[in-house]
Amino acid sequence: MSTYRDAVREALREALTANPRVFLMGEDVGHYGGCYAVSRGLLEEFGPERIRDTPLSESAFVGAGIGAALGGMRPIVEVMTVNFSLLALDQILNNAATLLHMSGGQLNVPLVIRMATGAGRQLAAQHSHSLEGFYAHIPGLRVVAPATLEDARGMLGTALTKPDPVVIFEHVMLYNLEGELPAGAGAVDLDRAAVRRAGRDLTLVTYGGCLPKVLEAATRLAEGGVEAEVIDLRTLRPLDTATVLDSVRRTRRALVVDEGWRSVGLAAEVAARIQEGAFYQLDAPVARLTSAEVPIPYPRHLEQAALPQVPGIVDAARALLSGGG
Amino acid sequence: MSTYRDAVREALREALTANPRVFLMGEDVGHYGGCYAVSRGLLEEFGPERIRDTPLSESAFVGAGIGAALGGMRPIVEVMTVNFSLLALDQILNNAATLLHMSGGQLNVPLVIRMATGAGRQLAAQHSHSLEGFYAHIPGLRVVAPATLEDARGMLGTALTKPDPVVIFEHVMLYNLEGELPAGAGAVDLDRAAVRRAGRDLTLVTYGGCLPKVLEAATRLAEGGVEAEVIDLRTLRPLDTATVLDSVRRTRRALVVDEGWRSVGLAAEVAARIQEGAFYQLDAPVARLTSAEVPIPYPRHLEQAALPQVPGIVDAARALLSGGG
Amino acid sequence: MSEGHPNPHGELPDREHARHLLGQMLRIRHFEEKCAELYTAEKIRGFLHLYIGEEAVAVGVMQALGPEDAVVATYREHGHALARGVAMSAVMAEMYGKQEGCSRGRGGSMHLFDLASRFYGGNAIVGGGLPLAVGLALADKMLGREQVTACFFGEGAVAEGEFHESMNLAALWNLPVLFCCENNRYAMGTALALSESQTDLALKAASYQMPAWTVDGMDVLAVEKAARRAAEAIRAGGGPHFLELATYRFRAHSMFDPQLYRDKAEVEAWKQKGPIVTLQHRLEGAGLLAAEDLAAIEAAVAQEVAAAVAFAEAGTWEPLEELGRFVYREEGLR
Amino acid sequence: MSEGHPNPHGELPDREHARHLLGQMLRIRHFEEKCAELYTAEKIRGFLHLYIGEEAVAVGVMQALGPEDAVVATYREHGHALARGVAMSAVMAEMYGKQEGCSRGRGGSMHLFDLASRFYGGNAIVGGGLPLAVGLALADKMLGREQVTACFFGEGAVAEGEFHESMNLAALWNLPVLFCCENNRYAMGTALALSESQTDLALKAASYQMPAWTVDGMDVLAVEKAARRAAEAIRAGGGPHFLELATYRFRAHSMFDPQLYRDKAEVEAWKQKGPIVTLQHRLEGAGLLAAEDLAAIEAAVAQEVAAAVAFAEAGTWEPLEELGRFVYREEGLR
Ligand SMILES: Cc1ncc(C[n+]2csc(CCOP(=O)(O)OP(=O)(O)O)c2C)c(N)n1
Ligand SMILES: Cc1ncc(C[n+]2csc(CCOP(=O)(O)OP(=O)(O)O)c2C)c(N)n1
Ligand SMILES: [Mg+2]
Ligand SMILES: [Mg+2]
Repeated sequence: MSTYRDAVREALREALTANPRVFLMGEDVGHYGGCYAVSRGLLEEFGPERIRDTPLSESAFVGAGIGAALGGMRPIVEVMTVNFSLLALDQILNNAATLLHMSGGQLNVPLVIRMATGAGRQLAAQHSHSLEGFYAHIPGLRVVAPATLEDARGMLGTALTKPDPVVIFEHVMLYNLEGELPAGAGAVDLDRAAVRRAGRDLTLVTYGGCLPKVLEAATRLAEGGVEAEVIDLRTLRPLDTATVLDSVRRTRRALVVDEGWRSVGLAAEVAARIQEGAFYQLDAPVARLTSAEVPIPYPRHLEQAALPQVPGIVDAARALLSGGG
Repeated sequence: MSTYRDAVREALREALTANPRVFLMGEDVGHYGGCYAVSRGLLEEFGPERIRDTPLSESAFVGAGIGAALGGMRPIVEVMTVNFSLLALDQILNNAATLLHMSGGQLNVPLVIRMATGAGRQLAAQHSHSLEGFYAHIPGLRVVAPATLEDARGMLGTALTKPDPVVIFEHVMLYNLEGELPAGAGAVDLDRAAVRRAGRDLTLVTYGGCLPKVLEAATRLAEGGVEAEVIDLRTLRPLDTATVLDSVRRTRRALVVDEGWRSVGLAAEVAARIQEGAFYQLDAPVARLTSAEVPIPYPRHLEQAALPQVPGIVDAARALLSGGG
Repeated sequence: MSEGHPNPHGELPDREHARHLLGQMLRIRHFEEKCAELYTAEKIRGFLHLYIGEEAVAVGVMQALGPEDAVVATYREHGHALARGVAMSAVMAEMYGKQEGCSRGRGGSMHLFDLASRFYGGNAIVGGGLPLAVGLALADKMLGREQVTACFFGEGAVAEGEFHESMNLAALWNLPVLFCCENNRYAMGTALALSESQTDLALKAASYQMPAWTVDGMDVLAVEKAARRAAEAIRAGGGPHFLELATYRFRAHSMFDPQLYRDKAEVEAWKQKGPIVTLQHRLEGAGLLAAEDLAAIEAAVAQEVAAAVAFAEAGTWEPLEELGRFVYREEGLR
Repeated sequence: MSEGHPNPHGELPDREHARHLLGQMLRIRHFEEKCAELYTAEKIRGFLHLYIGEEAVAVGVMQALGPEDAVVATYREHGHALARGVAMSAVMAEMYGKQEGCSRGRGGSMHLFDLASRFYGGNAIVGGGLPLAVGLALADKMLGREQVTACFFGEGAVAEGEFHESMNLAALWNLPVLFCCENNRYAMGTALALSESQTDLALKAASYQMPAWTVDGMDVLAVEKAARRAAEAIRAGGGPHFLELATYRFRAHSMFDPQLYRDKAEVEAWKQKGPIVTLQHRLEGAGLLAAEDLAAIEAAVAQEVAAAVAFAEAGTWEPLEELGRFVYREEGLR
């Protein structure tokens, strides 16, 4: 048995071993062992040049990652959590995502940025954001959200083969996820959504930290005789619309489950695309289940109430099935 | 005749005159006269304490605006353009939008933030963003986009009556817009979208810098016998969904025109809401016309090609009418 | 520009004030020891950052402030809230997430707020509080109020851009901010020397043309004296001041920290210099603290902590229906 | 920590180098004068920030760099691009937005790029280039290359958090960055004294434990000498260096600026100290520049500018179908 955390660590180790130009930099990735213990042990193995603790300077060290990528290195920058990435967003949008274009194709930025995301640990309003949608809005970035051990293990390596910046979101509630990782588990692509469960009655579209909840909801639905197809988007930019549409055209109903806030969030985009691409096959409007539009509160009962949960997903799915024609 | 720029200046002057706690702060609002000449003359009139030039320190002076609001002042903070606001986004999201909630209702932040937004002046990739959607995603903020002289004149005053942070987006291409401003032009609300043109054949939903283009497109469509209803969202958060749905339920078709990038942008949210609320009245999927998903290029022909334009809007409207049942 | 800190070892405060200081530090210490227990018992959740070892800083600085002044702190702010006068019961209820908490339970450990005592949090973004403090001080200055805003932050925050921008703004505009940098030598696991090219933080601060000096943050009397001196200068229109308070965190960064980055011996050595034990011995040596005095203080603190726990336990959960509140100010309130 | 800048007035360069320096400055001057004209003619659009008056800075610093070194600049970077060796025709075509431009026309005036000469732009976010320079230098250091990254920025950028974070990171990691602060006294309309509490920028920089000194940025020889000294130290492993280059912008901030914030007399006084006229007179006085030498240089420059305009005029517009390119790197390229 290993964990999602182990899978990320193995991917890091493999990348560091395979390519001397790869290095990891970020706050407390070294001596502390990583805020979420992902990089624990790597400092001892690869030394402080390649497992590089940074000062609390999100803008500068993300920008330095961009510069180092321009300079021929293969940096992996860890922004401890997405909450702090706002401090580096200017560098990400105005440099990483834009240099290739502004330079007329001369300067690509082969940079990987990893960040933890999401709520569920009672860390309250400033430490519980799901801002994947912000990043998925930005042309020039690739954005992925591994939700399984295989993807956590395999996406990093693939990201490191891309000539462009890739942002990897690791949901904090997934780090302890357990599973068997096949010995030969290797690269996975960053292009396609995955059908995690086949079904005919409706399509549940989700990603990241919500995937386990959605799968659980699908199981419960199945107990009631409803067969939900579950799609894990995996890649948030570019979105694999084809896989989603393919499913919805069969099931004729779709519910998008997203931990981000509802308004102008990722779920809105998925809903917009589904109705654009499968309007005439839809039996009911595309539904969205997202977090409540509030800063995430500290107490467990309120935090849990603010986030998508299994019973809510089941209810929303049932409501979707009973509506429409 | 006056201009949109004059209207904003008049609104500032009125606010500064009416309430001694109001002050304006930002880069070059004083001695330079404002990057877009909006605040020209105000330094002489109100002095450097109240027309306060700041260093290039977006995070600190926006944060200081939040603190000053907590301390009993009524700050208007100008972030020169939305492009630079990323440097202050942490303060806006993690403090301005969140303090009331984290403090259990104790600390509201009566702050107004103004920023110029949008493309069209050949300022290239780092100076042409339309990031209204980012801000509209954030609970705790109110976000408005005045697109007429009346709204530019009236929204600021209303924003200053709100106990919560309000972000005002002024599109750079609107500053020279001319019109008659009635002498008594006063406060306008921040709650409702406006029907700028009545029509029965389809609904064009837009806001900000695209409004003049959409109105022009509606005129051209009318020449071809198509009566488009034009809705100016005005307030981007909270969205006035009712006005939009009311229109679409009558016209049965909707096209959303938005200068922001398409994926996970404001148009996605509007499309998602329309299909959620008026699915059974729709004769065709909600269509979106947005900027191309590229950093905005410098040369005029490419810049113009990247942005929504009148002919494109007309074509999209016609395509929408010819599709569906 | 270390101006040489005031040497407190010449003077001792009067009996009453001495006991007050000791009592305040003990309140924080015992409150937090109880919090650690309650964390294990899963009564407190999320991140819990203990201030144990650093009590002299908050207690010393607060002596220089009056009720009209303002305080901005970080996620390691229990000590500041208590020393500022936020009721221990309200703080404990907040740790529980109960609606009787000082932030109605919404904030938890990292977001203690109390408008009545002008305690402006409780900020969990490193460096995020500094601009707020600048703004609070700007309001005071513009409104002609002779008030001080004390802003606490760790030495880790000094690397952040917001530190730089805020220091400059405060100095440029001559604002009444007392910047209190709690240099406990580590930012999570990152030692100061791995985070700053210039490790003399007072020198660094002085480069903003701001009076700045280093104080022994384990000596509450030294902290109080330095803070009073700075606050007086600020009130007299002297503009912002910066104190580097040299201190040490005895506990882990948070409850998840295995402390791989420092030796036990280092921690032990600092514990010998602990602020409470030091003051206690000095007072005892000077005959200002009899055994029964200490016992009385300890008993009072124990009772206060117990009462706080009882209050928190008896507290209630905010109803789920209220989830949507406090996103926008409710009408009619201001 | 103003170490006293090298006094150049004792030495003059040899005839050839002297003319090279003068010629480079004249290239920039006449190129930009032409740009101003072309802006009025609406051949160039968007923002246009002229470097006129500041030519000695870019020209002087570039003398210290070899082809292996890297350059990062701002939106006021025509001079840097030209002095670095980016072809004037490619720069002019870029100003026009033609696909023969050095950024294929996509960037325009504010975004000149040229990978071949390691010219990394062309950044229009104030302070935004500094972290990039740090990263380029980090790559050099990790790869064991003895290269220097020169990073230009205005004094206005010093207030930004990114300045602070980048200075610290470079100093902390001992990276080969040459920070070149072009202090032209204004950030748009904001005078330095309205933007910095500490207006001695070299002193400020030194607070990062970085060697830093102020140079007369109107004297190209002084700039060259200081830059050589700094670059040598950097190549020898001395870590980052900071130069404050005292200069002045003769023209408006951009073409939209009515210059309400400064007197004409101030501008005129600075023009007397202009870098070109100063060098020219010194060389003439020393017999290093005959009238026909100057005429020859001027003629060559005029010809180069004319050729650049012709090149740009003859340039082509990128087809609309290509709008979507360069968002992601095309396959097979790297
Ligand atoms: C902007 C930001 N980056 C990273 C973090 C994660 N983090 C929380 S506390 C901390 C260390 C801060 O150290 P310091 O400022 O010295 O304060 P201390 O915890 O030592 O009191 C870090 C890195 C954060 N909260 N905010
Ligand atoms: C982050 C950011 N804020 C504001 C601006 C708008 N702006 C462009 S140039 C400028 C002044 C910069 O002054 P300085 O750094 O001294 O350089 P100079 O123009 O004098 O060469 C400003 C405020 C910007 N481009 N980026
Ligand atoms: Mg610390
Ligand atoms: Mg300048």
